[in-house]
Parts: sequence; C-alpha cells; structure tokens
Amino acid sequence: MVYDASTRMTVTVLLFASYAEALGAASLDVELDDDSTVEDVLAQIRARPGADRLPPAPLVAVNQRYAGAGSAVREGDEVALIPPVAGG
Amino acid sequence: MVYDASTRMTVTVLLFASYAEALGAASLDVELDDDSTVEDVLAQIRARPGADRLPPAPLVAVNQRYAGAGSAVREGDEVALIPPVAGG
Amino acid sequence: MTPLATLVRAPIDVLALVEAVSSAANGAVLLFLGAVRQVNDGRDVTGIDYAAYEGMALRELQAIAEEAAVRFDSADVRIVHRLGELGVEEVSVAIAVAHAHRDAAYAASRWVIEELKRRVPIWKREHYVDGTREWVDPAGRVNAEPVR
Amino acid sequence: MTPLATLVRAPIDVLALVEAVSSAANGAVLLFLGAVRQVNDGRDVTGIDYAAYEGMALRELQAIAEEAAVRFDSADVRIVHRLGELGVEEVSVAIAVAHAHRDAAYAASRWVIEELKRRVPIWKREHYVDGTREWVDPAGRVNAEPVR
Repeated sequence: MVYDASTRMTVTVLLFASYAEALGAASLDVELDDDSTVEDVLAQIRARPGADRLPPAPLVAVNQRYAGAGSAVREGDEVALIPPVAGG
Repeated sequence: MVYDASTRMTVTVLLFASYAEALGAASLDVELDDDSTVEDVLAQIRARPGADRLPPAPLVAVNQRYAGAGSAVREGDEVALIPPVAGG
Repeated sequence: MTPLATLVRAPIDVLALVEAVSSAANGAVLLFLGAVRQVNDGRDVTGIDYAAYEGMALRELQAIAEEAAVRFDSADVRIVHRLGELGVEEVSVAIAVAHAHRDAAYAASRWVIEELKRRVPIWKREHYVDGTREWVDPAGRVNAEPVR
Repeated sequence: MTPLATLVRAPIDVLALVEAVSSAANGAVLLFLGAVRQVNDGRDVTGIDYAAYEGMALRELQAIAEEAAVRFDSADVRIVHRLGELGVEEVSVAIAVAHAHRDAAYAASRWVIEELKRRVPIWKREHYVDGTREWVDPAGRVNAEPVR
C-alpha cells in the first residue's frame, strides 16, 4: 500500500460570542491536509464571509487548551477560536 | 467661697481580660486630685496587689478613646486599662 | 467533596461555597463576589448575558483552583461562575478561598480572580437601556467596532 | 440600614452582611471571615472565648468602617465581631466590603482587618486540650508569663 502524504481531513472549528456573530455560525467545518497547523485553520477561517471582523491573529484552543499558530491540528481535534475573554 | 485647688475625686478604672485577672477585679476606684492625669491613675494602679503582672506602661483609654500618659482625667470620666488587643 | 469549579445557570449559593472551604485548619476565609453594575464605563446597563466555551472554561477554572493550592501553600479554593442572563446586582462569579492565615488567603483570592479574567473562555454581552447589546472586550471595552 | 459595626453573641449571619453591602453600584464584594483554628502556634485548641470593652470596641469598629469609606473611595463596609465562647471552626469576625471596583474592595478589606487587630479592644482566651486557658497577646503570644 502506498503512503499518501496528502490525505485530507475535516476539522470542526467552534466559534463563540462576537466571533460567532461575525461569522454567522457557532461552528465551521474546514478542510485541511492531515499535517496541518493552527495557522492553516486560521487561513481557512479568514476566507469566510464576516472574517474581516476578526482580529488578524485570534487566540485558538486545540482540545480545550490554548495553542500557538504552529501547533499541530489532527483529525478529531476540537479546535476553537477564542474571542477576548471577559469573565468575572 | 474660697476656691479649693486640692479637691479630691474618685475615678473608676475598668479592667479587662488578663489585667482583670492580675488585679482580681473588673474595676477599681482610685482617689485622685481633680487636676490629675492618666499617669496619676497608673501610679495608683501600680500600688495595688497583682499590679506587678501588668506591663510598665499599659495602654489607657479615657471615655473610650486611647489617651496618653499626660492626658487629663476629670470627675466622671470613664477610664480603662487596655491589655494587648487580640480581636479578629 | 464540592467540585473545585462549577458553571451554573441559577443564582450562586455563596453560603455553600464558604462552607465548602471552611475547616478546623483554616483561620481565614475570603469570599470574592463579582456582580453586575448598573453603570459601566458611563453607559446604563440593564443586564448582562454570559456565554462560555463550557468544557474549556471548566477545565481552566479547575486548573486555576489547583494552581492556587500549589502557589499559595495549600490554599483551598472553590470557584463558581454563572452563565446566562443576569440582572443588575446579580452575582456573576464567586471565589471562596480558605487558608490557615489571612496573608495567603488574600493573595490567593486576588490571584484567582486575575487569572480567571485573563484566561477563562467566558464572554459577556452588556444590555443597554436603548435596547442594544454588545460583547465586551476588556482590552478595548465593547466590540462595537471591528478589531483590525 | 444595617449598622456599620455590631458585636454579637450568636453565630454571625454572613449572608445578611453580604446583602447589606451589595448594591447596583458595587461590582465587587469581598467577605473576610476569621475562624477559630484547631491548632495555633503548635498547641491544640478546643475553643476560644472572646471578651471586649464593648462600648469602646463598638466605637472603634464603627470608626474603622467610616475611615475605610474615606480612605478607599466610598467603600461600603460592615463589621461584625462575635463575643463569648466559640468552638473550633466557628467564625469570630466577619468583614464585608463592597466597591465599584475590586482593587479598592481588596485594599479596604485588608486595611479593615489589620486596623481591627491593631486597635479594637477585644481579647481572646484560648482553651487547650489540657484544660488550661490563657489570654493571647499577639505580640508575645500567650500571657502565660508576666510582661515586665
């Protein structure tokens, strides 16, 4: 069997508060190569209508932990864009 | 009528906690000249049995306010010796 | 044992929280309550709704309580954050901290609320008297304008 | 209106104290509770009795609450101190502080408890497991020996 380096995967990106309003959805599915990173997710999100209302580098969480732009994103990961928090 | 500079007065001194235990009373009456000070009150107290268990310069309140050794004490004043406080 | 952190949609039982951290070893208990103010940054507020990324918010709140115990000499911490619609004067967050000594209790309580505000994925939308609602960005205040 | 300061001989109603300072203008409420610890300075304590020069203690507590309002930008302060016999884990003092902002609430709360411990004529006698009782001098700990 030949190893296929370009397998594609679908990742669901959760959206909240002002980001959910901007993009008009509580979550978006994005198509990615299976060796993708947080930055690749953001590139996909930036192409969506309403993404101009997001900051250039929004915070991202992968599996409920804050993750940098270079962090790996794998099939089945829970990815979320985190607007500026305002708890308390 | 001749003014009498040496009128005597009786002042009641309240005692609390360890000081009340040391002097064996919750209050003591002391006889003073009517132009007396807190220091005069303390001199009288020091002569009482058990006063050796008090510090050399205990805190004093006159009319429910902390008062220095030179503060005047007048007929009817409420005088109290204040052991080291330990509220809270 | 009471969980270290909870998210609730009903009024917070602050007395239960105080009791959860009280013990024979703890000489000091500190309860912090955050409440909805009627006027914020000069605007008349009629209420706030709180939203959260609930799984991650709970995980972060628990982590904060656990980290506080390490940083502040076994401080016993419980955190409850309310979600949903709150009226003016209602309590949105309650933090109970107990410690043998008050120095550590004050330090831990303050650290917990600052960490909560810094990193827990919870958002609030203020409702104003004119009927408008806006998500609050603590850095730039409200998100009325796009952040670029 | 709830009095700024009270001395009580029954368990302190801490919820009533929190409610007394809560208002639409106050975004932060801080409740400090001091409680009887089972072990103090390495000695096993079974209870404490608190005594006060009641008139002066009340006057000083009220003065502290009023001074806190001046020092900390209208902080709303209520203080309750319990007197009489308390068991381990019982609350001896409760201080509720509310303010628009948490910075002032924390600063005021801390200032109030330190002032209370510095100047309010209240005394405590610890009861030990061996049946002895001693008045506590915070400077030198217990008054077991005469202070000379």
